[in-house]
Amino acid sequence: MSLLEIKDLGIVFGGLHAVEGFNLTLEKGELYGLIGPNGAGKTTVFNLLTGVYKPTSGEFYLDGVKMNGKKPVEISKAGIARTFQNIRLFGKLSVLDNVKIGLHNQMKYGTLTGLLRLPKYFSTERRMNEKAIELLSVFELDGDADTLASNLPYGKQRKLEIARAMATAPKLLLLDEPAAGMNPNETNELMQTIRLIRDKFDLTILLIEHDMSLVSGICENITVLNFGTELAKGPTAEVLRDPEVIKAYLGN
Amino acid sequence: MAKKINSPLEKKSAGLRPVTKKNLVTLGIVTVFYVLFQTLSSLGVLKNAYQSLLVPICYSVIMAVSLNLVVGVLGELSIGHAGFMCVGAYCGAFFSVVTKNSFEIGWLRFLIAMIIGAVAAAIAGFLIGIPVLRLKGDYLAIVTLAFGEIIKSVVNVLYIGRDDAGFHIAMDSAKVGLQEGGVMILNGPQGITGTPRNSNFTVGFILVMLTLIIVTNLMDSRTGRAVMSLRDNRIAAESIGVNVTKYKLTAFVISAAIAGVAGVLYAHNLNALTANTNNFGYNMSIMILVYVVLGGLGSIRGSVIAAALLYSLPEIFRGVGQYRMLLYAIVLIVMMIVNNGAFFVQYKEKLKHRIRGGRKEAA
Amino acid sequence: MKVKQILALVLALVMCFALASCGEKKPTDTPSDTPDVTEDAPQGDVSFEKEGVIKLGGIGPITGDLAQYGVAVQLGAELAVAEINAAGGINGYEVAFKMEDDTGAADIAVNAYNALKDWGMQTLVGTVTSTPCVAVSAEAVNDNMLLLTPSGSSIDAISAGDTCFRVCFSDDNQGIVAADYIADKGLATKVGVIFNSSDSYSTGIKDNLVAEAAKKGLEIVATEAFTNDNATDFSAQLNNVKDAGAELVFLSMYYTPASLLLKQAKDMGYAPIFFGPDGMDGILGMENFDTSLAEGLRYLTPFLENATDDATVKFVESFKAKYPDRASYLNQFAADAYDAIYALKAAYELADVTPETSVSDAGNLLKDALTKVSVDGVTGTAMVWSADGEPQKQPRVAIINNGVVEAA
Amino acid sequence: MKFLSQLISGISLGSIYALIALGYTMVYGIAKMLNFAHGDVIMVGAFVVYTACVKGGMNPVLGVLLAIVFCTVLGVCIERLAYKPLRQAASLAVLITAIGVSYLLQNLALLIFKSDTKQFSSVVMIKPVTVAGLTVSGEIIATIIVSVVIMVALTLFVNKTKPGKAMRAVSEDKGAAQLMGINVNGIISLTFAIGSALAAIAGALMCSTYPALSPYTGAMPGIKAFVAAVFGGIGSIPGAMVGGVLLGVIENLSKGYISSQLSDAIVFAVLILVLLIKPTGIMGKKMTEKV
Repeated sequence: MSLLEIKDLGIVFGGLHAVEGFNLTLEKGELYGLIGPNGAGKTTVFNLLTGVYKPTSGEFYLDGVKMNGKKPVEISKAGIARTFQNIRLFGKLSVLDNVKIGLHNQMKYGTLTGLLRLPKYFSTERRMNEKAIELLSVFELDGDADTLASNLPYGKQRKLEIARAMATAPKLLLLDEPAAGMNPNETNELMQTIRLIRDKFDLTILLIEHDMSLVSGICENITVLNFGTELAKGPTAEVLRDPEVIKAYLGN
Repeated sequence: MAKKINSPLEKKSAGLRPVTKKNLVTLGIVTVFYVLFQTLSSLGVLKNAYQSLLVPICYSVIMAVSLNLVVGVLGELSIGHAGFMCVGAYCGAFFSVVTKNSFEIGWLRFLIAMIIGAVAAAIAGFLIGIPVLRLKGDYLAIVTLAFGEIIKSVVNVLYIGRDDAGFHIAMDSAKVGLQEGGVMILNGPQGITGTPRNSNFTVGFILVMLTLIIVTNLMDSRTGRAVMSLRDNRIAAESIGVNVTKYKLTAFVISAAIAGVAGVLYAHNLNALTANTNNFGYNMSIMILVYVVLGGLGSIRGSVIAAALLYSLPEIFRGVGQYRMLLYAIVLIVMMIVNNGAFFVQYKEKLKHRIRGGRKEAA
Repeated sequence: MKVKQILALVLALVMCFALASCGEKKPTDTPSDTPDVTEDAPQGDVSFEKEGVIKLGGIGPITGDLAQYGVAVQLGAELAVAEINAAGGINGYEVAFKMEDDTGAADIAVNAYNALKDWGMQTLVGTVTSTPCVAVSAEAVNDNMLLLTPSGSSIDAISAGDTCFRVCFSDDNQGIVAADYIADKGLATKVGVIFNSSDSYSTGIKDNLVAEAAKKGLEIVATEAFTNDNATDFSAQLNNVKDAGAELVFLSMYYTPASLLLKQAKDMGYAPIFFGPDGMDGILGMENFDTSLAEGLRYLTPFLENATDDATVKFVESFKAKYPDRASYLNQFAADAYDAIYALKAAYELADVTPETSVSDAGNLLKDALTKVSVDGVTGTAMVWSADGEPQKQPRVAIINNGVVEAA
Repeated sequence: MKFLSQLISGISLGSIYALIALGYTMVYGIAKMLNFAHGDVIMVGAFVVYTACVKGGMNPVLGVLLAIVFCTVLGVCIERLAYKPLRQAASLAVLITAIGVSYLLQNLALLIFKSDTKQFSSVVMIKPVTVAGLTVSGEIIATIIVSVVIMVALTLFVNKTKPGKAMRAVSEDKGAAQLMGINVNGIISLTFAIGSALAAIAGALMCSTYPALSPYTGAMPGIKAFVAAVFGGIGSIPGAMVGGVLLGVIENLSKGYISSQLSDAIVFAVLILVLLIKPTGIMGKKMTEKV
């Protein structure tokens, strides 16, 4: 069974078909790219997959379970995590706390346990800290654990978002322009990290990216979106040579 | 490369974490304040005027800290917080007045009154929270204001009396229909009279400490982090599986319950309990908001200090007579501008840099 | 942290300023918006027989939306104190009166009470409004201090203990007297009532009026309420009482909302008999008041500005002389306070209380003395007090004719 | 018959709320702040008219003009001294400062004009109109006309004129407006000037209809108008009008037909219901957050 199966997914905003007839099947462990010019509907696809928007047509399945129509929280619990194009960290909280909130549904104790500082509070908090530091060290952020998230430099913020998403123990990770604003060196490093987490945590990754070097560097297959519909699909190198795709990117 | 020895985790397990340390300092400040004034008061050197401020300061601090939980920690503007105080005050006072003669142990009765006040306010918070928390920003604020005013209006038309046949409730004093020898307990706008004077500075101090411990423990727990994540970025919080309604409601209800306790403290500090704009209406709600904002959103210590100082200011200003409230207004404006104004913020940053720079050079 | 340090610093500075200005003030100085008359009060010119000052405290709203009533009380009390000092004081001692602001709130009133205790108050003239009085009377009874409220009229205002007295009528007294008067004079059989449901004074009078009306065979055809937050438009209430066919509308409220209500009634072309409690007194004194609005208004009052008895004439004259631009405060609140001070003078003289007498002893002496004195004041002649603190005097009914208050 | 007369007095009360709410909503729309001192500027306006006309014997029209000038200057001064230093600060900080300004104005007025209530003399010279036994006072007619005129004028101003368009730009995005060469500070001052001028007119008309004037006269109508502005959708000019009138009508009808004691509670309950059904008020724009 495929990990993710999207069938004819679409959404209409006031008459505008932002995404229409989107189909995609992802196998476990795949690293898949979603590209397209600005406004092509890439982020909208992410919003549909994470329940921010309700699709007006079509459906999608995670591990065979129908997901469309579910709320973001349920989708997160089912195993889809994401990052955001315009970084959305918990700015007034520390880096460590950001990741610990990611662990919200992984390690639990009740409000009363927390208020009364019952033994379970201390044991769970200790496990949370260990797990969070472990995740942070993957992204070399463990040294910044006590820094406020909003005080981190841009590149680290992007990494922290991925670390936070990883904390929810997802099956499918959606990365929205993870390399935006990074220099080539940083991008290269990020590529390594993405591969690393895919292998280490047994992940399936769907990513949106404008940086073609990153896309062609790590994605096995890609889909090109244009005006909300699929323009091309297939192995990365082939698709990028497609004249239609080039036209869409460069204009006439 | 070898792993760094000083990993943050190890550093944490070694000493107190900064959060814990900060909270302990706050508790310490409150304790010192308590010991100081309690000593002065038992020595008889504390002026009556200051003595009578001690309990009001306690409930103002409790109100400010509990509102900070909603405004600073949850990040939703509420201007109806006095409504919860009102619910707690009336329920607690009602219980105390009813059981005044039948309940022998004063402190136990007071404790039960506290619990009743807290539970009643929590229920009110829950009922109000469900619809209110669906809204955002100023709209949420106006609905909290509306609820506060509704609570106040309803309390003012409620008449409850007791006679041999039991309790009688009516919306009109003429319709209570008490038998001979019956007593009005809640008498519409005349409120509840004769609440036992159980509140004192020690009780107030214990409640302030409890409030601080509850709120700081909450903030440094899974629930508190979830609440703060909603404040910082609701969409991201949802995307990692934080249940928005549940945690908003949790924060709101806890805050309401604490406000209810403050209400009980208030009610048992005065012989006369009535609900008007200045004690349980929007004026009070706004006053508490002033404490919170001036103390710093999300800063618990700030709320404590601001509430204590601002409550005392008009009393301290009694010396200037008719200019009392005018001076208060000016101080309020000046403090807001000094604390938040662009010019002063820049100046403070510069000062900070200079001090740090100096330190580095010295080192 | 920096922010808070600066905050603390500013506050500390402010406190220093406040405390400093505190120190500069003479103890006899009054803190409110009175003209500087206390400055040329006779302390300097008149020498008193004995050393020492009898300190009387006052509590009432000096700021806030009830301030006009508090200030009237303050002016009346200060006038009496100035007169007494000019005539050699009480028992040969100078009298000082200090008014503290309670903004009309019970908790602030208790703070004010304690501030006055620090000042050395021996007897309390206050509080002005009922709810704070309930709270403060509990404190006063605790200290066994004599409390004489000029205008706190609710039953509970002086029920806390035997050291609490009042000058004005009680709420039930007024409600009953009003109903009796309406029934006995045959003014009307169908009565409508409009009252302030967020105010204990208004509600108390209304409750007693309604109860007494039933006994007297008056029909209460409508009871309409308003609240402090909603005291601008009364047309809905007026429409309702009009529809119910009320021949007489009892306005259980103070004069400020009444002035608006009367205007709206006139605009509607509705002209029943209007009747009010003593809170109505002062309506003609309102600055720029269109007296035609109140034509025919009847109300209970202990005080008639143009009564011809000597006490009133003297009071009105000296009030106008002392406060030339404050005529709008010359009403029953000021008169009650004026009488309160003279009643205390009588009690102090009878019990021979001196500044050295402790608060509690003074309380014991004065509470006995007050039940023995008889005071000819501006709010009643031969006023006497019963041990429960109620004054024995009959309300008078006044009517406004051609813009002038007359006894009805 | 009774219903009609209740309705008319509701509309009259509502049009006062609307007039105040217009000022509120105007300032909120541009400066994004709840100017809690707005009600007190109204009180100041009324006192200026009172002093000029009743004490000074000035012609009512001149008196109102004087009040407009005075309040405009006052509004701009308040903005410059108290709010401008906080332009970069959190909106709550400005809100609290506005509360401080509100206390300041009340207590200044208390010192200058004393605490006793003054009866205001109407500045409206329109005679009452009687139709089918119902009398409508000149003040009510004037208030309704003035509110509608101001609403239309403001709408036209904001949509058609250059400064109006600049205001809308500032309201959308201060930073972008600045980059487009708009003098953001000037526009915000202009907004306060207009809002305060409206407050002066509202003060004169309110006190003509409900002629009791004290330093606290503006506080409660200010809060009510704030509620009205939110009711109608804060930031929307027609919304303020609709919200104000509806608030007045609901208030009066619930006083007339349900319970005069609980009318406040009823008004607020209706408000809550409306906001739950339409979370941004009757005519408010839907807020969407881009993800």
